[in-house]
Amino acid sequence: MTGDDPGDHPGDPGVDLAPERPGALVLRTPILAAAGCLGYGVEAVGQVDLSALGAVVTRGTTLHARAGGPAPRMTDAPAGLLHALGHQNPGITTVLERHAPRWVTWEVPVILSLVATSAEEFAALAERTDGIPGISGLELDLGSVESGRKGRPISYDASSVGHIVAAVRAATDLPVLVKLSITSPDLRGVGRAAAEAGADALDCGSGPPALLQGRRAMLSGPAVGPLALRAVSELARRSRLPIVGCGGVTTLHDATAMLEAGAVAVAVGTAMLADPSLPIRLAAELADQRSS
Amino acid sequence: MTGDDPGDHPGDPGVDLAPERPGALVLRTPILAAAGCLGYGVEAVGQVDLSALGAVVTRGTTLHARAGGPAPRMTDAPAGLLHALGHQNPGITTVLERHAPRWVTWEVPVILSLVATSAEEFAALAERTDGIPGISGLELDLGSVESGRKGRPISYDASSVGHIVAAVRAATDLPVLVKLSITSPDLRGVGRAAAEAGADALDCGSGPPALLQGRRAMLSGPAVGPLALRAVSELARRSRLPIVGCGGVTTLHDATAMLEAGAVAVAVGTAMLADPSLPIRLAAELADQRSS
Amino acid sequence: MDGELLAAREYLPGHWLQTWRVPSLASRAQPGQYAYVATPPGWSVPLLRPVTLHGFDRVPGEVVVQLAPDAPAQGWLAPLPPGGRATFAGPFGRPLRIEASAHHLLLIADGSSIGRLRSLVDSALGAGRQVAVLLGAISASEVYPSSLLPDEVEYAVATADGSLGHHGTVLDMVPRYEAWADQAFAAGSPDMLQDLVTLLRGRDARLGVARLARRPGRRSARGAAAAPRDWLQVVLEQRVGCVLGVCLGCSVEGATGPVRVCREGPAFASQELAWSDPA
Amino acid sequence: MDGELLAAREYLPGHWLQTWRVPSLASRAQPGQYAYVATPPGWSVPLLRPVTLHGFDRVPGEVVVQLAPDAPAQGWLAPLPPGGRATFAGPFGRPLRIEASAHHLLLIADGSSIGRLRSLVDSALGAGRQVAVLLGAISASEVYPSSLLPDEVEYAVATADGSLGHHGTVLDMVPRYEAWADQAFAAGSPDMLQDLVTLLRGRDARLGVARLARRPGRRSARGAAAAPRDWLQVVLEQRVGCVLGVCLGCSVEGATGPVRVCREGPAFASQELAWSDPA
Ligand SMILES: Cc1cc2nc3c(=O)[nH]c(=O)nc-3n(C[C@H](O)[C@H](O)[C@H](O)COP(=O)(O)OP(=O)(O)OC[C@H]3O[C@@H](n4cnc5c(N)ncnc54)[C@H](O)[C@@H]3O)c2cc1C
Ligand SMILES: Cc1cc2nc3c(=O)[nH]c(=O)nc-3n(C[C@H](O)[C@H](O)[C@H](O)COP(=O)(O)OP(=O)(O)OC[C@H]3O[C@@H](n4cnc5c(N)ncnc54)[C@H](O)[C@@H]3O)c2cc1C
Ligand SMILES: Cc1cc2nc3c(=O)[nH]c(=O)nc-3n(C[C@H](O)[C@H](O)[C@H](O)COP(=O)(O)O)c2cc1C
Ligand SMILES: Cc1cc2nc3c(=O)[nH]c(=O)nc-3n(C[C@H](O)[C@H](O)[C@H](O)COP(=O)(O)O)c2cc1C
Ligand code: FES
Ligand code: FES
Repeated sequence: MTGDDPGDHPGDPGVDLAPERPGALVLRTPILAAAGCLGYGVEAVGQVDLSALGAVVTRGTTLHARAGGPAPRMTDAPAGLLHALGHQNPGITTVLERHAPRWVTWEVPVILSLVATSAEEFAALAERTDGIPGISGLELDLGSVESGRKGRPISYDASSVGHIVAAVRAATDLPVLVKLSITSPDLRGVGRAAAEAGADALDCGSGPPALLQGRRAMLSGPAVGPLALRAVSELARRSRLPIVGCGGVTTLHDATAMLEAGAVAVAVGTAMLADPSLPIRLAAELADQRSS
Repeated sequence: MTGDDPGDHPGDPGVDLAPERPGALVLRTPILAAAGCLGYGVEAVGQVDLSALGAVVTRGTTLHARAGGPAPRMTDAPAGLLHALGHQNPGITTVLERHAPRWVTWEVPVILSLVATSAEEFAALAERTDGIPGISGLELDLGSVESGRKGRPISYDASSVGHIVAAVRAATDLPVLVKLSITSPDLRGVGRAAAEAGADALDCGSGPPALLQGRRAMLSGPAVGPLALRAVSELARRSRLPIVGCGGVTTLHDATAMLEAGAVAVAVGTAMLADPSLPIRLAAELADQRSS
Repeated sequence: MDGELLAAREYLPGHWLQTWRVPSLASRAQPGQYAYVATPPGWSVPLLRPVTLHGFDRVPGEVVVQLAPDAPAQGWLAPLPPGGRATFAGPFGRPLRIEASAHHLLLIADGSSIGRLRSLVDSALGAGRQVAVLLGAISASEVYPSSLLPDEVEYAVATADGSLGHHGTVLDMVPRYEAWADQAFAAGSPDMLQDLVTLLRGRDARLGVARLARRPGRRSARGAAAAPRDWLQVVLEQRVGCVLGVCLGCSVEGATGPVRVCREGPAFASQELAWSDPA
Repeated sequence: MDGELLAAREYLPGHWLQTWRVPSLASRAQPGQYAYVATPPGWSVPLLRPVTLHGFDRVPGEVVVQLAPDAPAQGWLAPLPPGGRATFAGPFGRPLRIEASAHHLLLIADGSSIGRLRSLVDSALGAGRQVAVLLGAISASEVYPSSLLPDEVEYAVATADGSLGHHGTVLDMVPRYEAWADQAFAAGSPDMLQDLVTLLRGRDARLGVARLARRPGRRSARGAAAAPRDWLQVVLEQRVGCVLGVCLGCSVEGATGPVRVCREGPAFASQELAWSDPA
């Protein structure tokens, strides 16, 4: 996807997630697949018309392969899902070798989600994507419960966010999205730190820290929707960066509420697990609603 | 209630929420009615056998009467309830005049919940309870979304917690419970600050900040259960104070999970709204489970 | 109290009328009151959620529950097949009151809110009174079918798009009936109710002539307790928490302080509530 | 795929067998596979949740779903009356495989997990094989009723409290059958499965004599692909997210890396999985 004609309708400008990098990351529709909920996208080819999505955010990817956490990794919670996946992934080298050649051929922008614990490691990951076609942007997972210190996501601390974003910014020209935890206590400070360090957009965000059979886990799904809405609205009042709203979106009503709270686009996670075409239906419904 | 024979069974010591004040606040059963969900208790007389509860925490009470917030104050959320009640209450003078004389006659300990924004105001409230029989303890509402600054509960900040608790401690000899938000980012620091300033117990806690039709609101109910469990377990590993676990408790399974996570007692809020005798059933089931 | 679903029909897309056998509810329900239905066992929050009692039939012990698309209980009640079960509570709160001397009743509603007043029609006709119903809706496709009202009722409809009846709002039709009516009852959106109250502020002036001309002397016959300011009663809806009166979640501003819709309401004399002053 | 509930019975307190008409599921299901049922429309999270296929009858297009008290779908399926509807998906994943040369099948389960192997009994008997079922339970009141098994099946029960059958665990009974059985299939708690695998580590030694004595030459007849190490297959359960293979929520440790229960499973040869070494 080049960004030349992002909108389906003539005159529809699309959603620009990196306004300072013209054409670099313009989405056709404001609905994204949230990180981890569509794997690397390749798993879903044939099941879902990926080109109808605004973007695919990949599974979180680390420098070296990870086997993931012990079972059970997931359990149902009231109106939500608890998960502690341990960032199972084959490592960035394999991911780029195996999947980037297919991503190049896709119309939908692929945003690679990066997982690390230090600024250096994040920068190293970003460098690895240098010159590799098929990647339209990087998302830094600073909202994860499992890679933060003591289960506190990195995005609980504005200065860590600033350091990491600055290091990544120095390592790449790709659009950089910063994913925050929706329970970050200092969203205003965090949003400012990200913007000052050169982030292009914010993803708000990851589910809050919870407990899965005594282990740290993330809660996601409709249960966290009201928390995500509040976080997006607080961030939107303070931040000049475009915001992707994420958390609990399941219906058109949820998506609309996110946009009204100040998001420019919406990512769908848990709700697409069982029904990967849900975001596509939402995108269509949203377009209908807007044109009527 | 004097604490002489708190247990129903000979030899059952009850749950001591103020170990440093022997006999001052010993509960017969580890199940409490959470603040605000049984009003001042008097509303429920005749509907519920209050004496079967461990304690009743009252509605949040301020120095002066408050009319409360605009409608709608409440709405359903997935597996939860959103509320922005605006602390409607008749003010501490009226509350003490009208209700304390009845509380004296009850077997169940009544814990008065206090709402204020500064250490001085909290201390002034505590002083008003001086010498008034019928109050077994004070709970400082530092978890409230509506009285914190910009929707951030006071308990997001350890030093504020320390100041407020110290001021109240100087003003009263009653047992003091400190209620924290379950999304407080620094539970360890907050727990320590409360303990050092002389708190007797922690209530963990209040639901997280959310949005109700654009206004700041609290989310409660089963949706927040996994967040409360995580907060209790984190606090329990660090704090020497007894912990009341609160958030989403609806079933015996939930109550047991709270106790396993390190709470000594459990408060039930949302789940008792429609069924005020639910906590009593839970207390009975818990006793059965323990004796079998 | 356990209820069994006997029959259901979707009278407009997404709008249901369900007949339930719940004798102890049917025997006590009064017009304007809500019933409450418990969230089902698999549901994660045990709450009582309001349903509108569209009608009740005391002898067989049946109630007709109306479910609008946004009804809180729609999610779990609408999919039930006949034979399905649910746990009911209520009726709670204060009903609408028809005064003994009132012969002409005016009912004003918008959208599906007419369901909240529907059982008043049956009570009133049963007692030999005359009833006019004024309904406002977005368009013809959302209008409560006249077939659901007894023939004796005068039924006037206004639609915002003019696709049926008067082109405009339900309030446009009120002045034509206000002289005729001894009492009025309204249910609907907060905006509509506010506009109605504002409109009625001019009523005394307008009626000085009209009323005296049509029914001289009736006013004084009503007595002090039923002063003309009680002419309008409204049924409010609010999101509820406990419906037991303890949580204060349903509070709205009353004329003399907060009132609880679940206890002091749902029916109020319009003067019991706080309304905005006209701009 | 839409399903209609035809009949339901509670065969033990809290344990249900429901017969559903779902032709496209019934026609494709194989022993060991799960079916999935969508959370109902009123439910807040749209998820597919696993149900055990206790049996299937291809011609009328019916499946029998088993719901244990802790089944994820219990909350919304168990209360349904006949005529109730649900949306099914599946079967997904790999089924249990009976080898052509296997005549004697040993089924090992604890608690309600026997439901996961139950349809294998029907397939095996239909093809003229012999089946022995070993079941472990806490006490007699939780034992799967023998009336639910065909008469031809040899059924041995162990209870932890000795209230029925052998006083002890299901594993105590395994050595008695291991020589007889050509293949074994197990379902149950992770602990039980681990203990079973540990127990079977001694099997080769034990069988060196027993097998040769009973069926000389059979082993070589099986060919290389069905080496003796495939003697045991297990059906795993894991909490699932997507059941489509993308979320990795159902991953467990396999012998050569993580495997997804929803895709590479739910049936595995025991050697495909990573087990703890004996202490
Ligand atoms: C006294 C009273 C009577 C009323 N009577 C009626 C009436 O009869 N008919 C009518 O149409 N309207 C009625 N209303 C209006 C009604 O309150 C609102 O229109 C309605 O609450 C709007 O609901 P909502 O869509 O915001 O949320 P809801 O529909 O209540 O819920 C939001 C979403 O969360 C999900 N959800 C809710 N609770 C849970 C839970 N516990 N677990 C999992 N998921 C959950 C639901 O599936 C839903 O999708 C009444 C209101 C009051 C106060
Ligand atoms: C492939 C597979 C097949 C299985 N098959 C079966 C089987 O057939 N029978 C069996 O007994 N077990 C089966 N299991 C086992 C089953 O997964 C666990 O025993 C079960 O998940 C335990 O559930 P729980 O009580 O932890 O949570 P759950 O029962 O899943 O849920 C916890 C609570 O949250 C509520 N809740 C859950 N989701 C929502 C929601 N979306 N909205 C509102 N509230 C919600 C529920 O009401 C429940 O009270 C299977 C597991 C797998 C992986
Ligand atoms: C199965 C699953 C896997 C996830 N994996 C990732 C991940 O790898 N990286 C990440 O940043 N977020 C991950 N998330 C979080 C989601 O991207 C999303 O932020 C969160 O689930 C909240 O949105 P939701 O409520 O729509 O699910 C995952 C969520 C789920 C449910
Ligand atoms: C209707 C309602 C009123 C409440 N009022 C108060 C209050 O006055 N003071 C307070 O500290 N917490 C108040 N809470 C919060 C509860 O005490 C409790 O901390 C929270 O709801 C989480 O528990 P739950 O999930 O069991 O409801 C209120 C909660 C509800 C639902
Ligand atoms: S709903 Fe709780 S006081 Fe009315
Ligand atoms: S459940 Fe998602 S990969 Fe298996």
